[in-house]
Amino acid sequence: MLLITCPYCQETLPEAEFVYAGEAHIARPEDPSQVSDEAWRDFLFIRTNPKGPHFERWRHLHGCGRFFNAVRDTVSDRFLTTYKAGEPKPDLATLTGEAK
Amino acid sequence: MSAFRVHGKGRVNHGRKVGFRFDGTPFEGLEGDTVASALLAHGVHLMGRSFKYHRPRGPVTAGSEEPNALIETRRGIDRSEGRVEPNTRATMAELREGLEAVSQNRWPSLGFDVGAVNDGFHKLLPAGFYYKTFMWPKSFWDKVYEPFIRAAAGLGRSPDAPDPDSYASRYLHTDVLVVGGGPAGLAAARAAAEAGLRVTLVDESSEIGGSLLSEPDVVIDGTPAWDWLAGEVAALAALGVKLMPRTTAIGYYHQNMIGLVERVTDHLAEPDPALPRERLWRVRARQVVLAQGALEKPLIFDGNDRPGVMLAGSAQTYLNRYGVRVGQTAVVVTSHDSAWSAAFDLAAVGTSIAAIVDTRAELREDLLGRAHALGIEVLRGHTVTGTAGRLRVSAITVNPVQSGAVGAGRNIACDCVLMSGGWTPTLHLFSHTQGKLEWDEEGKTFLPFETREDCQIAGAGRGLWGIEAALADGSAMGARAAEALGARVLARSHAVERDRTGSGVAKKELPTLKDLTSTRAFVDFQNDVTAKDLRLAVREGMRSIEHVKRYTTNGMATDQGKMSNINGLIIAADALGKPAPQVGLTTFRPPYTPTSFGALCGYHRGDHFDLTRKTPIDPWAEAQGAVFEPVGQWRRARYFPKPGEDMDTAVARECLTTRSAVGMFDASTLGKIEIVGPDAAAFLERMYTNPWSKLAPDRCRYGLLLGEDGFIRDDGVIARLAQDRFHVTTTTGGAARVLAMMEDYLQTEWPHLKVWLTSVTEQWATIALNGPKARALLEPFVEGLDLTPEAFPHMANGTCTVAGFPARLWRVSFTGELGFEINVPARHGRELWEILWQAGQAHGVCAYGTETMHVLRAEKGYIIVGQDTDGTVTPQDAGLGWAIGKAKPDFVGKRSLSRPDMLVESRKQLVGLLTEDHSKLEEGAQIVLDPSQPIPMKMVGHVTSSYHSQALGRPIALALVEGGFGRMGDLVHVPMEDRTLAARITGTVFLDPAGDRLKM
Amino acid sequence: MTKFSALSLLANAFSGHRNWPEQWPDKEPKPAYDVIVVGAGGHGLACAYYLAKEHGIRNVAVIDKGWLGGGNTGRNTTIIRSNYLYDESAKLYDHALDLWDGLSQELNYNVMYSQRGVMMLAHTTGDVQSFKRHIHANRLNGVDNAWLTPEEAKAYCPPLSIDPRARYPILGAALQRRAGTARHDAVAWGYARAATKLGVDIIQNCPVTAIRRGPDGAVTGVETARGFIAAKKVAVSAAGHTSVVMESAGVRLPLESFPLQALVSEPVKPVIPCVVMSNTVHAYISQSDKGELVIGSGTDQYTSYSQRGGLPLIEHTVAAICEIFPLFNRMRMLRKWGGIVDVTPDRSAILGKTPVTGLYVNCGWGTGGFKATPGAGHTLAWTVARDEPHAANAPFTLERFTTGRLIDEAAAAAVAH
Amino acid sequence: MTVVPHELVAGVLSETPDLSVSLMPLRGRFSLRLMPEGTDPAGEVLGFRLPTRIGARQAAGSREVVCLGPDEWLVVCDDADRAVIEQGVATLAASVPHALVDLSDRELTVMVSGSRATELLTLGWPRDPQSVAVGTARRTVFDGVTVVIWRDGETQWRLDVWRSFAPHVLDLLLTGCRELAAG
Repeated sequence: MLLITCPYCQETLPEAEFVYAGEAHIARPEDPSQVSDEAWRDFLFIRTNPKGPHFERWRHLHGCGRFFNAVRDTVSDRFLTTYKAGEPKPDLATLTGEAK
Repeated sequence: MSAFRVHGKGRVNHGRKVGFRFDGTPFEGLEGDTVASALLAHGVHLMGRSFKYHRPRGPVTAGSEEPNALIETRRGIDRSEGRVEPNTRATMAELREGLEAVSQNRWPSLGFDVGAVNDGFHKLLPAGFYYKTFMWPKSFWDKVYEPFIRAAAGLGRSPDAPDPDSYASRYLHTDVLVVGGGPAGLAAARAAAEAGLRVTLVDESSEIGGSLLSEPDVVIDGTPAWDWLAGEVAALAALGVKLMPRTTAIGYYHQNMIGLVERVTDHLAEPDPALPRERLWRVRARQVVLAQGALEKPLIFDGNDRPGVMLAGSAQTYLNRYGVRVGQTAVVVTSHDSAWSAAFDLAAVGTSIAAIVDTRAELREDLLGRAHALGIEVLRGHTVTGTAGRLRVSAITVNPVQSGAVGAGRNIACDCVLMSGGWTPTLHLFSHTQGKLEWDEEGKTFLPFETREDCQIAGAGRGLWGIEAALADGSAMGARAAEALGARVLARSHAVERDRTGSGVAKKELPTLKDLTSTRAFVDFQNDVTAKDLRLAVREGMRSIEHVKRYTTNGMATDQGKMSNINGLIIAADALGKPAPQVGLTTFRPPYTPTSFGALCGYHRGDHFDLTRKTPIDPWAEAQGAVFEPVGQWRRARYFPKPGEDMDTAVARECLTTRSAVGMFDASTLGKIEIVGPDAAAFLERMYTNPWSKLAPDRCRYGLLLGEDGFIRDDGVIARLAQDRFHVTTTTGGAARVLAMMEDYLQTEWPHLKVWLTSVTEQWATIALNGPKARALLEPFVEGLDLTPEAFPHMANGTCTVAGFPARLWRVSFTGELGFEINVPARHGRELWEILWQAGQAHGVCAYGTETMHVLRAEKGYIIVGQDTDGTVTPQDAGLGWAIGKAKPDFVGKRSLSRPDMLVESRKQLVGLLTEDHSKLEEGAQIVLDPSQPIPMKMVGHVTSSYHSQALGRPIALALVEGGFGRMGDLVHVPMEDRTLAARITGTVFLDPAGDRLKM
Repeated sequence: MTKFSALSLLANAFSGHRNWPEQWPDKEPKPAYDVIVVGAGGHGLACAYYLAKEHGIRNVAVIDKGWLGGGNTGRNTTIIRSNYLYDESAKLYDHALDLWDGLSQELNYNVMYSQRGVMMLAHTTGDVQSFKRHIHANRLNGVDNAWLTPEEAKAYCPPLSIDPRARYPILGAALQRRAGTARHDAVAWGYARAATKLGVDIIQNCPVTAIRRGPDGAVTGVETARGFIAAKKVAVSAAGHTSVVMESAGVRLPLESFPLQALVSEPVKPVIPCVVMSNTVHAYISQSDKGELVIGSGTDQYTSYSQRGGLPLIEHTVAAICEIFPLFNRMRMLRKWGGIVDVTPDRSAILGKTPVTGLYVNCGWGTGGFKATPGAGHTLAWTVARDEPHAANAPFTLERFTTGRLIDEAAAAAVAH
Repeated sequence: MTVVPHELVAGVLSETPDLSVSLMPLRGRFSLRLMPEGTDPAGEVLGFRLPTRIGARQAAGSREVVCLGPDEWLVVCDDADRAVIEQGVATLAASVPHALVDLSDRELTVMVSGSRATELLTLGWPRDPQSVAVGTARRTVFDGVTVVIWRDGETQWRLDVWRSFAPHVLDLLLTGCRELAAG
């Protein structure tokens, strides 16, 4: 069971209070009717699935209820950081630097 | 009678006798004994049979790593009482009055076991033999060979009665968790506790103390070991340390979460029934100190598995902790100094030590001196080439080795052999953390190197030998853990006298005169894996220890390689001519020792296995004798049988009553979401396919929700209560999914919308009244709302009081009849139901359940999401194109509806089906166009719903059929096992297509 | 190479088993091959075997970052069945089932394919509707699958509890008698031995770091820890690691990798004669020939390559098993382990060509890849050899995620309503 | 396992010297949702400053409020007070976008108190009880069920549980009472 820091509650809490919500920073097209079938497929289905730092979403379901973003190393399952929805993508280099 | 008990010795209570039985024979042991120590006290070594060759076996250890002495333990004589554990380690099973112990994997008896014939054929059954044969004739595998193999396999027998005991679980948060209650663990706990931290100390044994329990002669800070131990344990308790004996750390999970299993009642003769048998602890520790000590390794020589052959350290434990001599005449065989002290201890209580056989040529002077003083013959630079004895070792053959050459052998009579191949750190939990190991070439063992977890390793667990070193290191690691948590503390050291430090060498199988392929030198005792099996695997091309392990099953027995992994690795590396690290170590996987299913289930058994949600009206339905069905986590009344009615007759009556008079239905399980805020309508526009902005505040509308993939996810009636307030209903099973999906879009895609979502599913109890007399029944109770058709037409909603209860009243129908849904605060649900029920008697009211609801809605062609749709159905497929707001630029799933495959003619579309011969179709039955085609047939769809319609006096069905809309009136065929049914494709509305009944 | 048989076993017994040859040689890579298969699991090795045997392409290398069979092949619960709903799935898995039948004889390696039957339990009316739909579809597709009453289910698997008062009572079951299990390691080893006998090279502990493409965009070979190896055709069959390998060729996939756990109990005498699955309570169990209860758990909620997995999932899985088999409450878990499964949006595999010339992919098997091993290898070999899909894998394209023509078995299983 | 009363009636369900579990009478309960800028005007209407730290509580007379999320508050009051609050918040109207939803019937409240109360909660609560200070509350999970746990004193706890989940939660709590009593 992972330990996850909720950026809204400012507390580090057991995974049992959270649900995973897939890869982060995949924005829904402003006007879907204007995008090609391929672009729509990418939005719906194509995922990075990296071995290493992964930008992903979690929701503090049994808590403040907010969706938020996280960077987690999928090899160690360690969180490098978590941040509020809407905040910019943190820079990986500095993060992994910090992680060392 | 217990000839091998040494009076006054050990930590057992010589004043308290405990009766138990082994294979039906009564025995007496002492309080504090294990089954193994109690049997050994009676001179009984033979306790089990090995897996493959059924060789007679006795305990080789005194701990949880025991591979041989596995027994079935029972509470009560009879298996049918349900308290039966197969494969219990006799070396860990604490004695309790009346314990029944039964040997396993033998027939007819432990002494004479027919299965032992395998041993005679061992040359035919090398590692992996089954991959090479049993292939001809083909049909024999299922019928002959496999049944034979399966019958031979397995050790104990599964319990055959339900388990009457209960199990428990807890969460525990602690600053420092110390695993292992030996000297290192005690010192670590002391240091951390003195730093003022929350400390928990666990040990798998019945007593805290670890190796100290077997070392009474050691003196610590001038105090005898056991007195010091008692004082230390008291001090820890006083410092508030949580001391947990009988507790095994089974696994080390992410971020310092450790699983513990506490054995609560197995050692008690008559436990309090309110106590759980075992308790699972899910511990989250800020720092972990692993002080699990080290495991002694067997030496690998021909016949090293005979009962009476055991680890020297274990013999020492049986003597010093349990007061039991493991034999009359012992030969000690070792490559490590530690075994010498076992010899000296046993000699001191009158066991004659026939010889100390050391593989090493160079030996410590002090040891030689002590042996000489005790008159013990020492054979240095010797090997062992065989043992004799059938059910117990009776002699051992030792030979000198000069410059690699094995000299002539000599037999020494004995009734026990104490062996030691040195020690290897217990790395299991460390390796669960995926920590890196480093190979210590000199010690021929792996040592912990580094881990990502916040974890320290102390004492023998990192290769430090001796109690003084363990105490000092434990204290230092406890202090390090404390410092990591920002606490200050000084590590202390202790002066230890008569400490038994020592060193040794690690060996592959011992040299012998026989050629290696004919010796039976066991590496994995339980699985009967010998050194030659390992070499065969390498010869056959197995290059990694992972392959060797899987091919030979070395290390896969119930001790999970505690006895065999390192020896196996050393031999495989030798066979490959590679350094051990390049051959690799099979990773240790949780749990550390086998863990009962019950402990893992904890409270989640029987009724508590999963939630059962019930509505406020459920107790009434139960009192009425309703038959229920689970829907998601809810239980719903399925039908209300009157005496003598089965489902069909009850449902027929409920349908008829509802269509002709009025029916009451508990719709409280429907998901309800209150959507409030200035942008409420705008939000619904984006989520649902339908338009919402223009919906009047006193109206309802059917809402259809798609996934972004364009397929139907959910539906339900949505009432607009005010300009900025909607009351949304969802399917019973979909409530949580739908709310989560809405929150996702609101929070992450459209955060600028000023609207909030709240689940009110359980705020409201919902009673649906359906039928021509619904208004007549309801009207007298309603205040504040005019129910006349003009004032309150179909799809109207309003607030009022019903029988004095505040209510949200809707005029909606899922039956095609005049219908009302009354939402009242949950606390009033049952009272209102009973009021209406009473009043309804005059109108011939009935209560109906989900089954009747399904029939009535099917007669109207109303779909049920999840039954008539299956996650691959678009609105158009379901004939719900009308529910799509044509003018809307976008809504969830809209874009996917224009993907190529969504537009093809041949999509499956929802239609009605009427069988030609009026027989009822089976739900799920497949539809074909040409019934005479051969198998595999081309299927064009399937029946999604099928019922007998009381209203139409015939069966009706809904089906998804390829291009169904274009096949109206066509005949299709439904091939069943016995016959093929013909059915005609129709529209989906079977009753009152004009909807007049709704408008009454 | 010695033919395996009772006779050869006997003969070698006399020579103390001193003369058994290597079952497969551990090769150093040649500079170039006709085909490179990335991933020496059951699927990859089977592909190489069928390339050599049925398409005469013997200049083939199977390259793995670790030891052969060390991935999901050696970490799964060995369930084999083909009673899938959609024609596409049923055809592919039944194609595999036909190959399983007689595989031991074909490979001269006893893979212990045991047709003990797979029984799937129905606990809700939704389950019943869904299972009936499967059974009817299977019957018309010529796939065996039969409906059992609770009593019949218990008769087939005696330790099962059919107590109607249970939280999830058993309302019936679907039984595929032809289905069963096989010895997972033996499948990898058998294919390896048979493939190398036909000239295939198996190169272990040689991570593929990138797939190389020429100016024309077509595949030219792979970069590995031991340098570049040329090949005009590369087939990637790397399960959980597929995304990472394919990324290097510029191909992004609809895949996510999740940790899957499984566990075994201590060995006991035969008690469960078949495979029992319950999707509703998430319990999957059979008994190995060694006597261990082999139990499949679920995947953790988050993507991961850690192969670690948490305790809560194990707790739930074991609780689910004991809900169906209360007798096992006092049995003990012996060991649990984790694998990495790659999952597609419709939970069906991707097996065929890619937008890149000469690059083929076999992935997305989720938790069910073992049962497909011979079929996946066979159709992948066909596709690579002829540069066109076999009838059985034709629908399992990458394009379906653009057109929307998904093969969504899970969605088709009825959901609560 | 324990049989939980089918009809959930307020009252003591288990009591020993060091542990008692009881079902509380229903109280008024609202979910209040607001943009940050709305907190002050809303606070005025309700009679206390709305706390903005998640988990923080405020009380005025019989009214209590806890901040459950960045834009979410739970207001508890006497039954009689419900109408007053609804009317009050209604006056905020358009100037302050907000949502007030009556949940008085959605949840039941279980009181757990006594020297072993905290220990009892560890049967199903993954969180460290120490992380919830006296006088605060959290929405969290207990035995898989969403609950709001209020810490009223060192050994005084309240659990708000959705109506249909209450029997499951009570079942575990009462089983735990028997287990703890046995030692």
